[in-house]
Amino acid sequence: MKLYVGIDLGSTTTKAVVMQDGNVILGKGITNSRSNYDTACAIAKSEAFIDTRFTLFHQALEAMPGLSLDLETFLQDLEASFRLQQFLNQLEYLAEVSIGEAQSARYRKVSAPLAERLNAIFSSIAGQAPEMFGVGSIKRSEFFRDLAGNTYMRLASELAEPDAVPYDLLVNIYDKSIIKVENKLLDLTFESNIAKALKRVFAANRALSKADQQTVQRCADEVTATELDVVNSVGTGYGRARLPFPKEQIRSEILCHGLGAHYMYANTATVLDIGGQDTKAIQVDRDGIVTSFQMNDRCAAGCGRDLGYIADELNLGVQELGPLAMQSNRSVRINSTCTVFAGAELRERLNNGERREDILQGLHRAIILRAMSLLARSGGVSDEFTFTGGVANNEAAVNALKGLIEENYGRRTINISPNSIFTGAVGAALFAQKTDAPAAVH
Amino acid sequence: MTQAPATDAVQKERSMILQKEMIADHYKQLEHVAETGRKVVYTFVPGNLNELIRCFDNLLPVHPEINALQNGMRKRTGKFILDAEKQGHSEDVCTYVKADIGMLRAGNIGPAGTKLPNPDLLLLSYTGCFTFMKWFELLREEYKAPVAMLHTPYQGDGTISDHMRNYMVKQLREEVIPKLEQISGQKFDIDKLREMLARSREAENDLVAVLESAKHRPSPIDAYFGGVYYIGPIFSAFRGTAGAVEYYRALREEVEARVAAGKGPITPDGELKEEKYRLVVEGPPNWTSFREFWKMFYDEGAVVVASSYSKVGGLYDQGFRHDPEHPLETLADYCFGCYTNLNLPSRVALLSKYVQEFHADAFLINSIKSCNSFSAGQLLILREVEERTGIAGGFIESDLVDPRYFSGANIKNRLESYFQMIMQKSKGAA
Amino acid sequence: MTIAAGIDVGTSAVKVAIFQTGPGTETRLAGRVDRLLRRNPLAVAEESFLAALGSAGLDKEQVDYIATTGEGDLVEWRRGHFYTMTTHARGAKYLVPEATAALDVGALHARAIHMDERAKVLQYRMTSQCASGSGQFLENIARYLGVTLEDVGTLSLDSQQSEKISSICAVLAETDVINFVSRGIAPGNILRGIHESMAGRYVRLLKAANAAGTVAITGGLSKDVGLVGALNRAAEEQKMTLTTVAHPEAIMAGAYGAALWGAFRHDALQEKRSA
Amino acid sequence: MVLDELVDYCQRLYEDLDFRSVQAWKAAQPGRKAIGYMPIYVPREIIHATGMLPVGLMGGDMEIIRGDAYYQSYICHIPRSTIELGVSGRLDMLDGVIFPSICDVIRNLSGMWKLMFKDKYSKYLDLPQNFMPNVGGDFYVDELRSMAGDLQALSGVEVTNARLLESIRLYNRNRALVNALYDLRAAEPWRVPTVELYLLLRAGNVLPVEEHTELLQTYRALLDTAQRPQLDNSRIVLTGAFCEQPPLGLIRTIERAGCYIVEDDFVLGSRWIQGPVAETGDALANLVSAYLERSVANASVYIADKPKGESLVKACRHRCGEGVIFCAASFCDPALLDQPMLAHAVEAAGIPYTEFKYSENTGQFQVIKEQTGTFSDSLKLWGTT
Ligand SMILES: Nc1ncnc2c1ncn2[C@@H]1O[C@H](COP(=O)(O)OP(=O)(O)O)[C@@H](O)[C@H]1O
Ligand SMILES: Nc1ncnc2c1ncn2[C@@H]1O[C@H](COP(=O)(O)OP(=O)(O)O)[C@@H](O)[C@H]1O
Ligand code: SF4
Ligand code: SF4
Ligand code: SF4
Repeated sequence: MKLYVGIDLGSTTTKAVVMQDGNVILGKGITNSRSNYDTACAIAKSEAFIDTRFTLFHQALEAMPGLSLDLETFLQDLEASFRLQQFLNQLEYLAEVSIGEAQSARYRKVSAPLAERLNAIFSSIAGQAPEMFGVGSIKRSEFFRDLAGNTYMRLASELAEPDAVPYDLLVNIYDKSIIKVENKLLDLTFESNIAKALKRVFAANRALSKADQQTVQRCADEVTATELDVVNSVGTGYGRARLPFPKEQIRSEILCHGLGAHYMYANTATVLDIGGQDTKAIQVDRDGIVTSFQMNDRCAAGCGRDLGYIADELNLGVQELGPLAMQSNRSVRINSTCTVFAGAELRERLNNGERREDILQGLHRAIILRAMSLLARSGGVSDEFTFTGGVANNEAAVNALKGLIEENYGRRTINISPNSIFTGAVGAALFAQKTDAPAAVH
Repeated sequence: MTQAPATDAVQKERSMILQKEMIADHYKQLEHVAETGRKVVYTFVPGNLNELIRCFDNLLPVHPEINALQNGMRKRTGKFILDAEKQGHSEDVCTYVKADIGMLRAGNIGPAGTKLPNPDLLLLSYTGCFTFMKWFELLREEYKAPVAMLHTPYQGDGTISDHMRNYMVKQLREEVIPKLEQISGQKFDIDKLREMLARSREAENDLVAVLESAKHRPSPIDAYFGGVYYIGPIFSAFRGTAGAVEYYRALREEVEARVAAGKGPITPDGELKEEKYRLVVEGPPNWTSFREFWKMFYDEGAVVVASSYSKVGGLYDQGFRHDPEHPLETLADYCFGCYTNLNLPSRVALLSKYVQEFHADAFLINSIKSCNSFSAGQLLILREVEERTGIAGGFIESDLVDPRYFSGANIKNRLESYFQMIMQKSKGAA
Repeated sequence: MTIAAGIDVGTSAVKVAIFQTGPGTETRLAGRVDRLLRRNPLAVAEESFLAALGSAGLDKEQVDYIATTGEGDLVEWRRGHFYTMTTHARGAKYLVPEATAALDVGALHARAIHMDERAKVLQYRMTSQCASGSGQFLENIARYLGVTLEDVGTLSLDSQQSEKISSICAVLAETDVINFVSRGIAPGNILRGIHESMAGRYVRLLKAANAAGTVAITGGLSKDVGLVGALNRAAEEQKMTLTTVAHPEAIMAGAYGAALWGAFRHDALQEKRSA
Repeated sequence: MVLDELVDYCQRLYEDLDFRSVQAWKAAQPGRKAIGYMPIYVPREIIHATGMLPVGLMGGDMEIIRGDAYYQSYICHIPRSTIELGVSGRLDMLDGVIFPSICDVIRNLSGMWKLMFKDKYSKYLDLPQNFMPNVGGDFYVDELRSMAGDLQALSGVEVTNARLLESIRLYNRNRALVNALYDLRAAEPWRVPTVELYLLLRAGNVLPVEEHTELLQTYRALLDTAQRPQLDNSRIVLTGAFCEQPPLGLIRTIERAGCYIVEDDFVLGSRWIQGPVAETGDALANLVSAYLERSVANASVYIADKPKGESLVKACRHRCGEGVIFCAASFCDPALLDQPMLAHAVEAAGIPYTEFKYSENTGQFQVIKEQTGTFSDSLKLWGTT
């Protein structure tokens, strides 16, 4: 199977998209960006291939006559089980590293109670994991770092004792270990983990007929064995210069976002991308070719990272901010122009008795206001308008944006794809198809 | 702008050598004013009255802006600016001023490495920019030198009216000339001024021919990065001198030869082989990383065919010539016509005209943090020019001489994206 | 004898001090620091104050003057409020009598204060609405690197090389740091680089405030030996003759200063009344 | 009316960025016209003489959505809010705008206005920097005459000498009242909080001069009924805020941080001419010679014969100021380039000073509060040297 890969190495997240001839997206993968770019890319790509194989698996099962199981439910369960498996693999490694860390000389005095606490924490996390990955459960994040971290911190604060094993110490161990875990390429592939995942689903679902089980297993083996042949890859994004690609295989993220948005919505004229550290306003023509753009510079205020800071400040996940803000109908004006100061302002306002929801709504509005000014600078908002990047997942931001666009530019069709965060990677994959460079990815 | 490219790899043309000598000689004269008893007049580039100064033969002009930019190219300004800020100058204001004040505090050693003489007169003709006025107020405090003020009214309506011109001529007669006479101890001789003006006109003709040559494909010159060298003599201490006439004649011949040979412009890395993009650029360049900045263009095959910066000291290509028949009026008209004294609609019209006449496929603004005179309104200029020419414009930001505001990686990122966009567009259209 | 309390409500911690002063004497009766960690600062201020009273064995009524500083102007039961630079100058002078300047480096702001021998503020400069080079930033990076605040200083001081941060933005600089880690650069070198970039800023602040001579470093980051080292190097590089002194109690400078000015003010008001 | 109501009324006018009072004034009589002008000095008398309403435009603290599209981050704020007002239709009731020569930004804005609002009258009014009557004076007469001609054509009302003299008389009266309030504030600052005085001045931007004069009189009378305690504050002269105006919160912050402002350069255009303009003879010539001879010292005009800062030191002495606060808009070249010279003069006179910048939409006053507070602390604890 001949495939094209687009990789978007963003400041916060790294995205990969696998595309088949004829512009069909087969798989998408995402992971948090981290200190090792190669690892981040490799993981995003591996995730995209997992997704690809799931797609193929889905197709294969669909083509099977005589299956009696409910395919959608089954696949959902399977995917959840697969994710759980991945999580457990990583958790196991994290536990190993942490406990190793705890044995280092500097913790000698507390090593015994420390190891005890760590063991307790990790077995507790492992115990909670199946529930975290249950179908329909709300996760704070998709990334291991946050998922494990959140639970870890909560347990740490419960188990810490100021005089024996202080909280700060436990936090420090986690901070140290997670870097190591993140920068190690664990084998989390479809090929290696699908068997365990299937086993768990089969075990949980006793109603499954033997025949179905066999068919499923056969398809899984087939998909596992399928050769995925990458013809060409193109990289883009904030960190693109550091991608292990030759120059011809690198495209500016502005062009990629433009093309990606055009692919998703063919009538797109204006694109707004709000990522972690940059915001871009892009105008494209009928072919998805960029005609003008503006982006922020040298200052990260008003970008997705603002939300990250605030989420940390409130001890919430970024996903939770939007829904909270939506509970407010009154937005507080946020004055800070600095990401870091916004945290301080939030604290101050909370102390002054303002409601968290109102402050959050004000903060979302502030971010969108900045974007509005970039949009204006790039040439305004034409029909149709497509909102991309991670912040497009945030309903409060979307809501503020819709209001301001309507007020200032009138009615516009506003497109937001659930895959908006992949727009840059989609554009890159399209470029990979357009150019005929050989597959020179290492 | 008055310094020739000094890369060994590039063969020195005659014009480059002439310019170099002219400048070296000027600094030498400045170095020796104590012995020769000559008097020094500080003045600015846009709207400078070089012929008027030079008709008093014991007066020598000094241009603080040129010192600042030359110091910028020599990477001395970063420290000067910090020093000035330490003295209470704001981070927000024009860095030319701060670079000048910083140099003064460091002993007034000029870019040539020799001490610059203090001014005997500050000739404040502040065409197209209010900061010039503040600048000499500041220098007046520093040097306690007298100031001759020439207020050039702005072309707010896009035209020059008689009452504007009369005002200028009166100021020349009643304020500027008397002060020049007083400082020099010589009587003003209008015939001498006429002679100077006639020579100016000759050089101006040749300069225009050089600038116009960029209409050829490939363009034999880069009208921005190369342009800043070409305008050096005529915008500064040499307009009206025989040296300038000779320089521009030589330059014109060289450029015409390049046209005949179908050659592209010379860059610090040798001759440009392939002209991929033809640009019109608005705004001054950055001086502290001038080479690095230029390289970002020629590496991509981008040639600037016309620029507004090469018109800050006079819009000769639009027909203005110094006129010996009306010496004072012509000086007034010259001042009115400098690029930043044009109102925004005229600037938009001029830039659009450049895009069309020079067959440009790209229009780029380098917005300078320091310079409100240029920068305030550029985003509208961008949009208007885009609309009128149908070309997608590009926008980058930097500063003249403050290295803190030149972010190479950032500008490169933007330029790359911009060129990719132009390329994609021309391919898409094909 | 006058008993005065100083309460410094900061962005990340509350500091309280109680002093007894008389002609020519200054005796400290109590002092404490409480980190805020998402608690209401006004509530913490009250708790800490009561705790300090307890450890000094005093009653609230025995305190002649309660002075606040920092964000403390919101404390309703105070008598007077002095602004941060006023109190840090006084506190610095108390801790380091030979100091001619103070450099307060807190969680969000840095302040360079040039003072005379009476601790009168002559000139000052402080950082603005941009958090580049703040304590908060350093804290974030330390967490990212998995280094505790206590270790930040020594790690940086012990490393031989420094990695220069190119971005002025505290947020974008995080990405720089990630880049460094990806290139395998040791945390010590990265911290040293950050310290140097912070120190460069602070030295410029000091310069702009015309400060020279002995500089008392106050505020939370005075504990950070890496920063102090970088400050000394930066001063040397810029040919400033500076001697930095980081007193172990420097984090208390604001509270000390508030208490001491409070006592001074109390006496002045008494005098006025009796006159 | 009681004092609070009057102040409230002014604050509503100040906050009303839709200029409803101007709209109402126009609606009251068909055919009425209004002319906007940018800050600092425009001879409003001429606009008034044509029966049109001069409306002072001073940006404002608002969400900027499209205004930023026209300006880079390193340009001051007032032109973007002015454009925001324009593109959002909030200046549609104006029949023209005058851009006096203040600085490069306003100068360029005049051209932007021509490009963006093509069918509205706009004028760049060049003020002479040469103060010789036969040179700069003649030029200025011509400038004013040409402006008066334009306004005449626009309004259909001829600017006769008599009309203009009458307008001069009204504005003289208005200026005198403003000056009297400034004097009172300097003498007893606790009686005239600067926030109030400022709001009152701002009301003069949008109200007809007759109405504004009445308002000033009422305010003055009400002051006598108000009981206001004197605080232990220091006396401050504030300078640099002549074009883009600080937000109200900033003025309040300064006062709350322990300062009485006893002199300032807010809304400077309304106090540009010091003393009355002659009320007889050739009206235009009177305006011109008032400009040449009695303009207030300001960064946007060239000062030929006096040392820089002399008038600031004088004002400080005259008002018994204990210190100077340099308070200018960020990126305001004229103010910021002047500052070192002024600071130098102030320092030489032994007057302490401090400085900070703002923009009209500054919303966080933390740092400013701290700086001002420290400054007033030190004035209070140690007094003037
Ligand atoms: N599910 C989500 N809900 C809300 N916000 C999200 C979500 N996912 C990502 N974000 C926001 O998007 C930002 C990252 O966007 P992204 O486009 O991945 O940036 P980059 O390309 O710079 O890495 C985060 O800072 C976060 O604020
Ligand atoms: N032990 C320590 N070592 C290094 N830095 C510290 C230490 N304790 C606190 N800090 C730093 O000091 C900051 C708090 O300083 P402080 O002066 O109390 O600030 P504020 O007055 O704004 O609360 C914290 O952000 C932290 O970075
Ligand atoms: S503002 Fe611009 S034109 Fe004026 S002096 Fe500075 S650089 Fe030159
Ligand atoms: S204001 Fe904040 S977000 Fe902006 S550059 Fe400064 S630290 Fe970064
Ligand atoms: S604030 Fe200053 S720079 Fe801005 S328009 Fe006004 S005078 Fe000009």
